[in-house]
Amino acid sequence: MNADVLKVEGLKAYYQMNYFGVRREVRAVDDVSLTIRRNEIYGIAGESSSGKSSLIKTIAGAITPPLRVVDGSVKFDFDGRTLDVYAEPQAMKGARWQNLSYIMQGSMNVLNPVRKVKHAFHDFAFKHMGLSERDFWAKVEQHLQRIGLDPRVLESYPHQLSGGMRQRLTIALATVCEPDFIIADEPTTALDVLVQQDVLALIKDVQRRMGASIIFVTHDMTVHAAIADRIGIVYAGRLVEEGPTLDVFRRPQHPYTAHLIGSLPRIGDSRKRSALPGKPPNLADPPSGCRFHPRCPLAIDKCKTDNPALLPRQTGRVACWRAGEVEAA
Amino acid sequence: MFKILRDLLRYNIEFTIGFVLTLAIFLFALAHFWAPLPAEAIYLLPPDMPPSAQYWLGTTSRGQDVLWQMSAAIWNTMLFGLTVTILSRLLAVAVGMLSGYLGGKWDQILMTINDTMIALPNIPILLLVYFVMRDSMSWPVLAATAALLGWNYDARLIRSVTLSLRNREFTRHAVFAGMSVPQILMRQHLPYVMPVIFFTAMNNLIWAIGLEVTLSVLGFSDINRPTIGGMIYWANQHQAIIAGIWWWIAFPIIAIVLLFLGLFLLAISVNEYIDPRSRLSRMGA
Amino acid sequence: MDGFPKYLLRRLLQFFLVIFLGVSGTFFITKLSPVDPVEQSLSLMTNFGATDPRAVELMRQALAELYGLQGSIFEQYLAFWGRVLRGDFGPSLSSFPTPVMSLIMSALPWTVGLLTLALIITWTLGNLLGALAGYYRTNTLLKLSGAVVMALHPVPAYIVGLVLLLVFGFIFPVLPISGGAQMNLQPGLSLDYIRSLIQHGTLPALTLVLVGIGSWFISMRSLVSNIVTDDHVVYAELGGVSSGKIFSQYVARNALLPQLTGLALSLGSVFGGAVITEFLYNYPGVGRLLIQGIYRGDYSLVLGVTTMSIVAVAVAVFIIDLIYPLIDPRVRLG
Amino acid sequence: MLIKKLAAAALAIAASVMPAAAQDFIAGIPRNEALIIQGPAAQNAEWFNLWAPGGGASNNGLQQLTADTFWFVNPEGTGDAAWTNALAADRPQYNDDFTEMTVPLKQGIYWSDGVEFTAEDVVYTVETQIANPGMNWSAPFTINVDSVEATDPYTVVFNLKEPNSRFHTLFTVRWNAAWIMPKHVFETVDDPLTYANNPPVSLSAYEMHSYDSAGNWVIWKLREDWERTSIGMDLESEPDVKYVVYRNAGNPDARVIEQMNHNLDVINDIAPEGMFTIARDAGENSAYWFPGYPFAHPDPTLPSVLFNHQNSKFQDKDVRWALALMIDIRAVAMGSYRGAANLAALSVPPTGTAVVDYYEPMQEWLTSFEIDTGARTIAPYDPTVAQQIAALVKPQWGDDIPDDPAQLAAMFGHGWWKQDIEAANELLEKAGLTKNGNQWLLPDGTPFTIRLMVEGDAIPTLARAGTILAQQWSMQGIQTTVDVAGPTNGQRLGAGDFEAAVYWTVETWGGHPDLSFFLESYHSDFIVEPGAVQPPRNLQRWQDERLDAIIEENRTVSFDSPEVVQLGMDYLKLAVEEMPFIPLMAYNKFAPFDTTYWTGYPSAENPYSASGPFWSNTRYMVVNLEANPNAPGAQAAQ
Repeated sequence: MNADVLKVEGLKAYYQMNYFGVRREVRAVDDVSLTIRRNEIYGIAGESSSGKSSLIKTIAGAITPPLRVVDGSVKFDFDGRTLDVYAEPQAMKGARWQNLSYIMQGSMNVLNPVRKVKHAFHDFAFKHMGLSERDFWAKVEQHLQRIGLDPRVLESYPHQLSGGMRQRLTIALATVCEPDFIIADEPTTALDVLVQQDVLALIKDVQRRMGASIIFVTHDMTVHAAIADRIGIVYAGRLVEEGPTLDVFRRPQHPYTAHLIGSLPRIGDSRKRSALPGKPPNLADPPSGCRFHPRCPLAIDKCKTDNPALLPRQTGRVACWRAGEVEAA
Repeated sequence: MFKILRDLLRYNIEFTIGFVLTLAIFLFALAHFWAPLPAEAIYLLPPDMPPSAQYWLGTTSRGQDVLWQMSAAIWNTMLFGLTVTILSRLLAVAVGMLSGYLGGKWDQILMTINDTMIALPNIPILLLVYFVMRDSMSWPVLAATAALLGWNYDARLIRSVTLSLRNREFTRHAVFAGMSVPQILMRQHLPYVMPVIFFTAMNNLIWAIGLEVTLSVLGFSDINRPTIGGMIYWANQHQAIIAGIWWWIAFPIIAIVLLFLGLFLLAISVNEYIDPRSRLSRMGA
Repeated sequence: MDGFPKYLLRRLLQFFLVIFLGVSGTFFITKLSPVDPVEQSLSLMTNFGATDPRAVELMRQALAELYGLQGSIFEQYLAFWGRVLRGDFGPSLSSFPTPVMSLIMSALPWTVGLLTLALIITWTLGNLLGALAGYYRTNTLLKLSGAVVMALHPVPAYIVGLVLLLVFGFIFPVLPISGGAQMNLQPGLSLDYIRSLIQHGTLPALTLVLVGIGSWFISMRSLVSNIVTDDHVVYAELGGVSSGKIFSQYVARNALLPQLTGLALSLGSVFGGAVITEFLYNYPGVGRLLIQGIYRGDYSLVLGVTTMSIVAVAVAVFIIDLIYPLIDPRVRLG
Repeated sequence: MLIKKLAAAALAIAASVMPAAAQDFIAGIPRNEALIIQGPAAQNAEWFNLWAPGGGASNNGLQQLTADTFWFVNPEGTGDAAWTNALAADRPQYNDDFTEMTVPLKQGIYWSDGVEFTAEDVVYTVETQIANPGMNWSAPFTINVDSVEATDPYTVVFNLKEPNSRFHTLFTVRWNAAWIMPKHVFETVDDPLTYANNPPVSLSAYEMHSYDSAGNWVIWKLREDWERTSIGMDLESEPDVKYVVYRNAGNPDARVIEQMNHNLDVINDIAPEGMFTIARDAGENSAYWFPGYPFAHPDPTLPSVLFNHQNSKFQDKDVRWALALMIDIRAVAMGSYRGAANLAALSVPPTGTAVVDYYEPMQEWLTSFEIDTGARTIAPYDPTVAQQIAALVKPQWGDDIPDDPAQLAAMFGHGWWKQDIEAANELLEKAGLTKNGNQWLLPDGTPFTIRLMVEGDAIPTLARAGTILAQQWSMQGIQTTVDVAGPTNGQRLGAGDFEAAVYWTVETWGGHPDLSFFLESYHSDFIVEPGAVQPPRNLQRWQDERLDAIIEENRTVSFDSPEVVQLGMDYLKLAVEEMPFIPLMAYNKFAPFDTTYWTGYPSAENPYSASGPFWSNTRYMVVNLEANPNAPGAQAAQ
């Protein structure tokens, strides 16, 4: 049995627009390769508009024009069955929810506002369970209870529930079929801190119990620290560093990672955090060489012309000409 | 502005077609100033002549050249439509922007009045006003009445745009800078509302012209003034369709449909330009 | 508890305001009329007979008394409100002494029938086509039908009706072009009568449908193309929900809600189209009654029909407003 | 898939609707037994009370087919033949000072419910209407009748309050007249003013069969006892027309379409172009008043340019004459009626008996008539106008246009005033006007402008005439605009709220030379202040002592006296001299008949009845029509 559930190879996804005669191309996902193992929680981190959300959408097969896959592949392996997201859309469709489920960014609006919650469960899950109606609902109720939700929420409309309950519901919905793989796009962003904790614990708990793999995205490094087994750092559409969470936090290899981690507040540390100058680059017209070089405190001339490859280093991988010289500030 | 026009012409086929159609019809209407005979004159030409080299679109049973008659008719009809549109735009902008900017109680009051006007069936009311005014019902009066009935959908739309502008940073700056409400509305907000005004103007123009045609065809307007509806009215008086004088009625209808099509294409393409995710298109008033 | 009662209260207030403003407005507009009902009926009566001038004078006095035109404007206004509330618009001046209300009531079923049928077809078909066109953006057939309905949409009802009348009544005389049903057919639930109703209603209804369908198509298409990018739709697609189900339950259903509000708001202008169409096809509804009233200078009839159409439209809008919460749980359950 | 299903459903609906053409046109009634006539759109279809003001839809067959009274005058007829004794057994009999009128009644006439018609019905009719002001003939009865009595079941005597030699005209039908009420029905009714009289009891040959509550049609059927009516007892055989359908056939275009589809036998009125279309496309299946051009049937009414004599602009007869001389009548005839107009130079419609009584005898006087323009004397009459119009229409109508001047006069009228701009200008100068550039100025220096009022939709030919007149005057320097008054036309004419108008204030019996029908109301006693409402007819408010003298004398002579014609001529000469209004032509109506099912319609050659189906005289046409033996389904029925 193959231990890798997801294999992303050389993935390129661009926004291609023809806006009143001007062709514009935004390289949102630029040559990303990564693999995710069984039972693993993989976190993708990065600033807003770094392309991390595009990346996870591309992996999920949830992109709509003008965002298009230009090159590369996304392949899942479910029980020895390999599914290419973009080569076999029909087979993919059948695998959704059964093997692969998705927790969306802004989960507040992912439920149809004009239908009762129970319809979502029926639409999404029923056909995969192979159960009678009665058994199906018994299973759903059981599942809800386990997640800490009163089964009566099934008879509610989304707008009658609190934000936390809705998020729990989407998690319940994403896990009811016990999928092999869960993709979560900013699953806690819209929630207040206390609820956030709660939801994180829930995700982790569910994952452990079902033995599923999770890939998730958030800009919130504390979330990564809390649940991710491994994290990948995305900058300007590219994966710049990847490694076991603990290692990355302790010893970031990329100056950008170092900056992300360095900006985290720490208890008992009253030093002023230095802000990184500049903004993430415009992906329609990215800088040459290493895309981070205009903001990088360690940049050298080579960084301006040559693009560093993502190469294995210690427990993970990193793309930096000066990897190893970085110390978490 | 000119650049936008050029871009639209170059890259948006719908806009180009609409623009060319509308411009062509406008130029055709403009031509009536050089007409060989006054538009009101009757029986100066042989009646009922089919289209020919001499009379391109034939002559009417009243001895008029359909071509020149149409030219004047489109001019008058467009003049009416534009008057309605401009007057109703003024109302819609005033009410919509005030309502959106002031908010609160004023917004509620203005929008309640607005929604009340929307719910009134406007053809019966126009007919009633005509019934009362009779021959003091000149076209400017009719235009004013139509304008009074034709602003409310668009006021709602403009209100929602203003509402969103109200909480923007630059509005607050302007307030702190001590600008008065009219100043803020005119200088700061109006430029944002302009595209919406332009878009609704096209639809309103279509509506107003349709109204003119409908009322004139029924004879509820000044029959001495050549208009598209008036041409159809006179053609009906002479039973032109039955008598086989098809050119008297077919050409005005074709012209008006082309004009509608042109304006409509302009409206949707401009709408697309200003707001691709538009919910505006239904708001035709 | 907060949302629904507030919603209801607001709608109710709106309903009464529409009626109040509409009725008052029409009353005062009509009172400015230069048409003198007594002279009007007098000229009708004396038009074709040899009438002694002295006799005309006597008749004038009798009529003024009969038509109930005495009192100040304000007294007449109060009396008028009393009448509206009782559903009594007084006798028709051109059909004296038949009450205006009974003229309206005998015409109303025709208009309501024609309009309801046309509106249902227009709304359903327009929204269905628009939703399909918004969802399946590349389908050629849908694009084509979209182009046709959108091109028809700005053309005035009179012109569409006239063309249909010529084509199906004159060039290919296959459909009746005048009246509401076949002559000498007793109204009832007989097959013949219903078929006759359909035959006579086809062209007027078709006119209204062709004119009305475009705006629903356009708005529905743009609503749908927005909704398909909404989270819950994208999510359902990611959830592997079948595209038929997504279309009907996640896209169309949600887009229909604003369209329902639009339906309520459009009733006023739809009624306007019906006036013209009924007149053109000699259809015995309220619209024809209104135009006849104008041609005959019958101001109590014109006032009655206008008032009734305002009230009827307001009631229909109110009914839709009441139905709306049943369909949109966000309003119903606050 | 969905789209295909929708298309299939649409096709299925279309298929179920298509066989419209194959069905009976009228459910349950054989087409070849029914005469289909253009009727009005009734608003209050349930109303059949002819005696109370009830909506003006009595011309849906009610007055034509169920009502009866003493006498009928055929508006197209001449001499004795134009007069018919209906319920009355004889002509009206007055005493010497015209204070008493005796009417002997025919016997053996029954109401359709089997009750006999007697003198009691007549007495009841008069007394009930006097007792109920607001009923249609209440006012004239109240003014004239002191008492009415039935001296025996078949004789009625009216005692009048003051002498009136024309009292019988109240009971003499041209369009309509005071109809006799069924006493046995109305005496059971509380309020005859609000009683709907539904279904109506008939006194004539037809009775109601069914009606549309939406007001689009009424069907009448031949009474089984049709012989027991005043019209039936004179017939030699049972009328062929078993059913009469009055249907509202829609606008003029729809009427033409329906007649060409054989769904409308009799049209009341369409535009000349519609008539030409029927003649061109359905010529072998249709009949008209004239067998060819100009087709039209002239009503005994006289469309004219009316001047408001209370407006200072029109008080000088020279101005009125100048306006008349500016008119090119040929253009007016062509524009309004496509030439198919029956022109009138005299102030009496050139129809029926007026042609032989007035127009023909007065040709010589007209030709020699002269006016003084201030600069010279001219003879404005042009007796050759008919030939000129014939020449204008000949290219289009060819052989339809005869060469015989007498025939041409019957078609286009006898003559009119020659357009003479020079004389008109001289007259205006004589009246104190001055010309500044191409604009005439009134004596007070203001521009001479005219607002010319026309009705519009209901009378389109006159609206068309109005626009041409306006153009002709405008071209000569008198700016004229046309006002469309619509339904307020009658009222504005009555109130004097107009400057000039195209309408008629002269209507005659048509079939009788007596002019009292309109002339009585021209007496200066009835002229009111500006703004007040003028009683009908003298809407131009023309006032002249010589006119009053003629009217007063006419009151003292009997209806059938030869003096009537002499007084009529005096009036006509006065009207030419004064030009109080400019008579244009008869009100021509284009009323084509479909001959597919019925033949024997009235025509200029055989004018046995009025051809306009709204006129009560139509009843004589209905009973005289013959079924066309070649009609579809006719053989099968025999």
